[in-house]
Amino acid sequence: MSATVGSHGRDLMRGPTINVLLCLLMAWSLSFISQAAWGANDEPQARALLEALDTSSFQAKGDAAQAIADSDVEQKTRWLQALLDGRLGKERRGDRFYLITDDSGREWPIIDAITFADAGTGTRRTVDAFKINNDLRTRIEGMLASLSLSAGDEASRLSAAKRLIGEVTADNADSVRQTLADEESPNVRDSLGVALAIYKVQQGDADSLETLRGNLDTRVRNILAPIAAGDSELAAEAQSVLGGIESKRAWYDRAQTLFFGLSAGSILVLAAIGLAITFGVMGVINMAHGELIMIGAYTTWMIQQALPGQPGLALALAIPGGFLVAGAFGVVIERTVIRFLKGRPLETLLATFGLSLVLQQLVRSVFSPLNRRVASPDWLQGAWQINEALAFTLNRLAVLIFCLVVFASLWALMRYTRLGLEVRAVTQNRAMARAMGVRASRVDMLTFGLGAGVAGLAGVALSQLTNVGPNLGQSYIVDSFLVVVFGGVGNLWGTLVAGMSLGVINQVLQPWVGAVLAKIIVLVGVILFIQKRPQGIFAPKGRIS
Amino acid sequence: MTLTDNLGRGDRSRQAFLSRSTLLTSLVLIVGMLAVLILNALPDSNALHVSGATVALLGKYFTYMLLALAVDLIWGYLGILSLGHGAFFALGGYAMGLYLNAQTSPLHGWQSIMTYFPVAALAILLAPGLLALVFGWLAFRSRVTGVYFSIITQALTFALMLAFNRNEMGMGGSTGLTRFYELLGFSLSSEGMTVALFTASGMAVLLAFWLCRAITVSRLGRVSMATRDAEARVRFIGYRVDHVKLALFVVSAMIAGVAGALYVPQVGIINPSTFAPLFSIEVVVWVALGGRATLYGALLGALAVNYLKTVLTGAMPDAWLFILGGLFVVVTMLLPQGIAGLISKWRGRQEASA
Amino acid sequence: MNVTLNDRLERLREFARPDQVFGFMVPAQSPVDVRHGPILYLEDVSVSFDGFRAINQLNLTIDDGELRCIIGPNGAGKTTMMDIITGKTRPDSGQVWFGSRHNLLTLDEPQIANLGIGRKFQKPTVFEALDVTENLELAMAGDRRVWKTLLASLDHEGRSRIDEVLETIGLTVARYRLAGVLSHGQKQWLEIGMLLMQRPRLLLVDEPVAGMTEPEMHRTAELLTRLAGQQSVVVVEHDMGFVRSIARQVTVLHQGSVLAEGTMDEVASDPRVIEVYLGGDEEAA
Amino acid sequence: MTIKSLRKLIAGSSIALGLAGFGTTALAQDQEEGAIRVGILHSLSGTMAISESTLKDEMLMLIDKQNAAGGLLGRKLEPVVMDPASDWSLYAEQARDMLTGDDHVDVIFGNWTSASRKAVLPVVEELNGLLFYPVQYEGEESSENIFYTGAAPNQQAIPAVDYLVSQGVERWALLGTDYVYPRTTNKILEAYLKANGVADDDIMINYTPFGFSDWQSIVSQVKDFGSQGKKTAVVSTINGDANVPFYNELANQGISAGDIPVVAFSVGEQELTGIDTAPLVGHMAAWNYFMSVDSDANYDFIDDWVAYTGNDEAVTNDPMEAHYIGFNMWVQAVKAAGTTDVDAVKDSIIGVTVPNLSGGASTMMPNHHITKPVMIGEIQDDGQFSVVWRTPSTVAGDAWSDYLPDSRNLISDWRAPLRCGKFNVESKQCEDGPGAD
Repeated sequence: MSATVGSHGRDLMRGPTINVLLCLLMAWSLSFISQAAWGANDEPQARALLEALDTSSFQAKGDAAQAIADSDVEQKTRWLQALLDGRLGKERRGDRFYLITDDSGREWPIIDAITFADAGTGTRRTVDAFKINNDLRTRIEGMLASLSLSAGDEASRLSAAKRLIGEVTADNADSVRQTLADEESPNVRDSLGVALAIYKVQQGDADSLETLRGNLDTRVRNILAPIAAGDSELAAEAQSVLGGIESKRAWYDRAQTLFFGLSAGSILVLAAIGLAITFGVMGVINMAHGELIMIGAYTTWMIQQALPGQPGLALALAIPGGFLVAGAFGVVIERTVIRFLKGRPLETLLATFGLSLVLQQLVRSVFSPLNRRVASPDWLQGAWQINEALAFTLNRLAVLIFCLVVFASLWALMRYTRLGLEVRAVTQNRAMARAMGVRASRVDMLTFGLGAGVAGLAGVALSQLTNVGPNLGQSYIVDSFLVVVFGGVGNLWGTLVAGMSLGVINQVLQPWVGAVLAKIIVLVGVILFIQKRPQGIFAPKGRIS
Repeated sequence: MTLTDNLGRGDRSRQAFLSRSTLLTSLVLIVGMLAVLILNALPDSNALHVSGATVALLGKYFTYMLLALAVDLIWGYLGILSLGHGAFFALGGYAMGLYLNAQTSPLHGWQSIMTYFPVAALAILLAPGLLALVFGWLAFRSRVTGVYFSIITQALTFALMLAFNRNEMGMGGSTGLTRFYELLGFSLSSEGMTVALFTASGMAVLLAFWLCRAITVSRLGRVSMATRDAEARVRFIGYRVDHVKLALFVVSAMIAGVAGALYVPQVGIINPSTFAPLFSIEVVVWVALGGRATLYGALLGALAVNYLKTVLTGAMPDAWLFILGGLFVVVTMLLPQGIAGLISKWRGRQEASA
Repeated sequence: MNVTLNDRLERLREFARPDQVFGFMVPAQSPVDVRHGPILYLEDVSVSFDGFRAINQLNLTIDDGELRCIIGPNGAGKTTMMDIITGKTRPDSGQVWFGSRHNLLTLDEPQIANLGIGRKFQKPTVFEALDVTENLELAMAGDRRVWKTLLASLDHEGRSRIDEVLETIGLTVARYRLAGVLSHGQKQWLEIGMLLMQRPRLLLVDEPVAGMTEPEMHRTAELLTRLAGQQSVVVVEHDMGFVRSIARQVTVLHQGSVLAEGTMDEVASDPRVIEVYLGGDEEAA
Repeated sequence: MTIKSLRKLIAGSSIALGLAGFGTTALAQDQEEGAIRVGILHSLSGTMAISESTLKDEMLMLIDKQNAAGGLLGRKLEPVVMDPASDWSLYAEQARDMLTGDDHVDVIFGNWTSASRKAVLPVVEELNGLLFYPVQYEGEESSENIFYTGAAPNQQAIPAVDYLVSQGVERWALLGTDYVYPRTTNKILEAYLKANGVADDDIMINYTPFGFSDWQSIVSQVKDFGSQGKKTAVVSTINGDANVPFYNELANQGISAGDIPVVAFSVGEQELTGIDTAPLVGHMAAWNYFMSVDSDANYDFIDDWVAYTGNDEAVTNDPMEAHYIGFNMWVQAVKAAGTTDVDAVKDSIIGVTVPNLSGGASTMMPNHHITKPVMIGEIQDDGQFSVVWRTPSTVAGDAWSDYLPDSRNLISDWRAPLRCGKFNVESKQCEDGPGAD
């Protein structure tokens, strides 16, 4: 996961990194030995260590933290962790030190930092939490990592080895060689090998360039670029390696762009596909479609509120939940409004526009106009790192898959179920379908409910990507209509192809012309396309009489 | 078509230019305008005095009514639902805005031609007109109809909104054009100017109403209604539907442009939010609420919705959207012909009982 | 659009022509050239929708002044054929000529209509929001350009023509009624009336008597036979009795091509026709 | 009020036309005789409601408090709330409405976007009203009738960049929403950075539309931009709704504050309530106030706010502080002038000093901007900022940037005898107003 790659800081890089690596290795090999055999109930020492933190200079604070890490007081891990989380503080009008055990809300339960004895509650007014900044945070993370018993596992060694790339110097080259010889994990060996090869290339060894061929690490590229700029034999060789790297990267970049495009497209498809049903199949111009998406997103939020601390479960429940709640809203809208506007599609536009205003304001009144925070479960955070140049962010990957699943289910529903058959029958010839015993009004209700439910699903997905607020739906309504019309009204495949292709086109254009112009070009492109094919990509064909 | 043509035609008054509804609407407009002007001229102390701010507000309503008229001409009579008419309104507004800016600070590049009022006046008509011509020519030629047309008009205005938001357009980016001081050499902030703009807007509504009326009662108007109801059939009797549509679309866009041009000096700003699809949809809602294909219905709808908006946003800032949104729903369901439908029903009942 | 120079010149000449006074039912002056053969000529026309061949190698010739009936079971391609002639559908291959000068495949609906081809639809399509007179007025031959249409007004001659047609179609009393409130039969008549106002050289009439009473059918038959001679008429009809009452030449369409052609009696005794109508197709009249 | 006169008009024309007037059921706003009327012009619906509705509530709280303390000049304060519905023409209309008639308001607190301020500006100038504008903005404006209590670029953007430079940043990605504030701010920053020796190649500028949510390729571009071996930072003028997806994408693409820190000018506590901040810890914002600021005035204010909203989780933010300062300045100025008369207040308010919430004091400057401290806060996992740096003293807002060629020589001074918002010190000309712009 990429999150682990970058989270270690630059300060460590500047230092003699190999020592850290060796430390880590040592700690790992000695992990069976208890780290601190010595009890530290030495209160004055502990107090002195903490007092050193009470300074406004981040540099001094960092040194104090280092002193804690280097000391052998028992509480040091907990202190450093709390310092990292901003939960270590000093009494504002006194000299006790506290650990804040829970900093949500305005009254915090606190314990004494040295004795860990319960100290009641504190507030911002009484406890002055020690502040850290970015650099300090990185340093403390490093300290904690080296203190941690698990620091010697493969992942840590790998990240330490990766950090060595470009940092190998004459001073540490030998020890790196030694480490490489001792290392067992092939991944770590590769990284160490690359680090060494770079060093050798810098020393003028053309043979080592082979090791770097095809390496996608940006640091390799950055280091090779100046070497390749000369006109020696080495430079020519480096040039070819660099060219290989660049072309390989270019391919991965294209794959990345394609993924971006499909992911952007999947959002369009999700937002539009409910509309493809209500609008495409029933002919209802539902301006409140966006608000149904919003309802799906708010359902996710409410379920998460009901299940604190379990965002994954909540999200899983929100899928049926969002579908049902939005679907129920849809059924109610159909029964109370749309039913009475049968055959007057443009008036459904008017009524549903009114509804959308009401629903938006309802959300503002009930939940407040502010955005709501919907948490992502851990398994939707971060990215699936294929290699240095290609990574799929998990939430977007999940939305893409979700979109395809929703599409496939809808398609199957329309194709293979009784309801689907009835829907198609009613769409094609209402009177005939009724004559055949299809309860057309029930079918209408279910179809609209289905479209609304799918909009709700889109809301669930969007809650993982963007704001959950009263304006959520509004921002998708224009795009949704565009996708449905571009694809061809009444054609699910059209919606899929249209959404995906608009997404990809947009993402391809974006780096060239910027997001604003890309959007304008796409809009104008669709306008022109509709001139060529007035019925969209998948125009209904046949004898029109 | 003369008045005598219609004698003895019973209820055919709706086809005559000088029908009852035309006369009544014109009368209400003229009398209303005169009343406002007279009441405004009363001394401040008088209980019936109408303040300059109210005159300005009514002037703004007039421009909205003009816009609604433009939409009704093509939606009501031709069946073309434009969800992007705000674009033409905004273009007219920007043309006027450039001219107003030129009054106080020199414009650069091509924009400097907007310094002259005749050029600006021409631009107010031509900018929306040309856009409508090109867009309409493309769309109608390839027979883009119904919702397809509606959606691409929406895309058009959305694209324009994004474009005008860009500073590179030289149109002031997202804040648009503002800081207007003078129009034709007169200060914009004077009460006299407020009254003049109000009068000009009122006259524009009246003239546009007559123009639309003349078009709709002509044979062209009947062709357009025929097109609305059975487009293919009109083609089979030999009319070039695309030309008919294009002509009315361009006229409608120009009316919208004039509306925008009158709107800008009264509001004091024009910015890309006028291009927002939501605004254009709202305009359609005014027309629907007032009653489609009646012209006076569009005027009524625009006035009613905007008056309500003014009152409610002040009187109940937290709940006005419920009322307005609810109203849209209720009116659609209970009054499919809008307010105009209610009026004609009421009149029908009166005549029946007479 | 492929408009030849000739067409343009022709149109120019058309504009320059002074107004002429026409008698009732005299076809409007049409530029169609029938000196060298038929008025309508279809050769090897094929069209398919989503793989289904609606029209298959169709050949059809209509002579000037002829009254031709076209019959055929459902799905035989009758309506599609009309769509092709009037420019609504473009065939995949083949040729369609109006007279010897106008290639209909290069023209669109209004152009074809203005050349003098009128069409009555299977489902009566009239302008429901307009009254009967206005429907007829719109159909009346005249300059169809936008500006002219805007300024057009009904002159004395036009009004008397409308009165005549109203008389013919029996809608004089309903002249100011909205077309939308007419009965089905009345709409049929109104549509025929609109055709008459158009004064086309070639009338394409799709199921004219559907929904009509027996006496009305007789009147229609009479009207159509009267029209023939001055104008060419193509009638598509299911009602065999009606076809028998008017037909001189009958063409049988089947699966998109001509199955048989001849007088009603010849056709009715053709074994292939009997096979098509009796063999399996329940819609046989 | 126009609504009233409109009703009057309809009554009048009803008589004139003999028509039954149409619905005039508008609720009359009960008005107390002699009350000082305070207009609140913040959107409660539409896209801006998310930011502005809180400010309306805050103003109501401040007015309540003032009334509880005996009002002003012995008179009660009465709020006049309207909803411009995020529609810029409605802002102008309602400002006009507020400022006209016998029952006109004495002062308006309102607006958020620059576009809405620009819409109201000609109205308040024409009708000689007072507007307190609480949001950080792009500068390049000074109106006789507007008091800018938010930050000008020199009170936010430039100190933030200075701080990043001190942290070793050498490469800059300036990301913004495509509108005037980011455009101007970035123009100023670009000039500033170049003046400080940053190469063209080390500056990347990118604009996105309002409400943009598809950040994938831009974040990946930034990642690429930041992987060239130099310490890179993002300076974000991304507006409102686009922020959540932006930060989500940053976190998911594995860019932490340690790699490429983001310093934002439009992200405050309120925006963070909608985001899971755990992955964002260490990203920064530059403001003149943070909720976590350690001062008694701040703690009191937060207590009041929590009590007023009844929400234990309610947050405060920089524009709220700006309104707090602006309101108190206006109260002071009215007291000093002894009247709410606009011209008197305009004169008396310059130089007024009131405590701000960060433990110091802010002064209204002659250019209608105020002095404020500038702080850099780092996002914490509880949705708060921890202040990691602040200017040693307050910074006075600069209406015209020194880093833009067109405005380098301009100053604003609304005191007599200059009374000019756009005075060119080189040509000694006042370039403001009609005919001179």
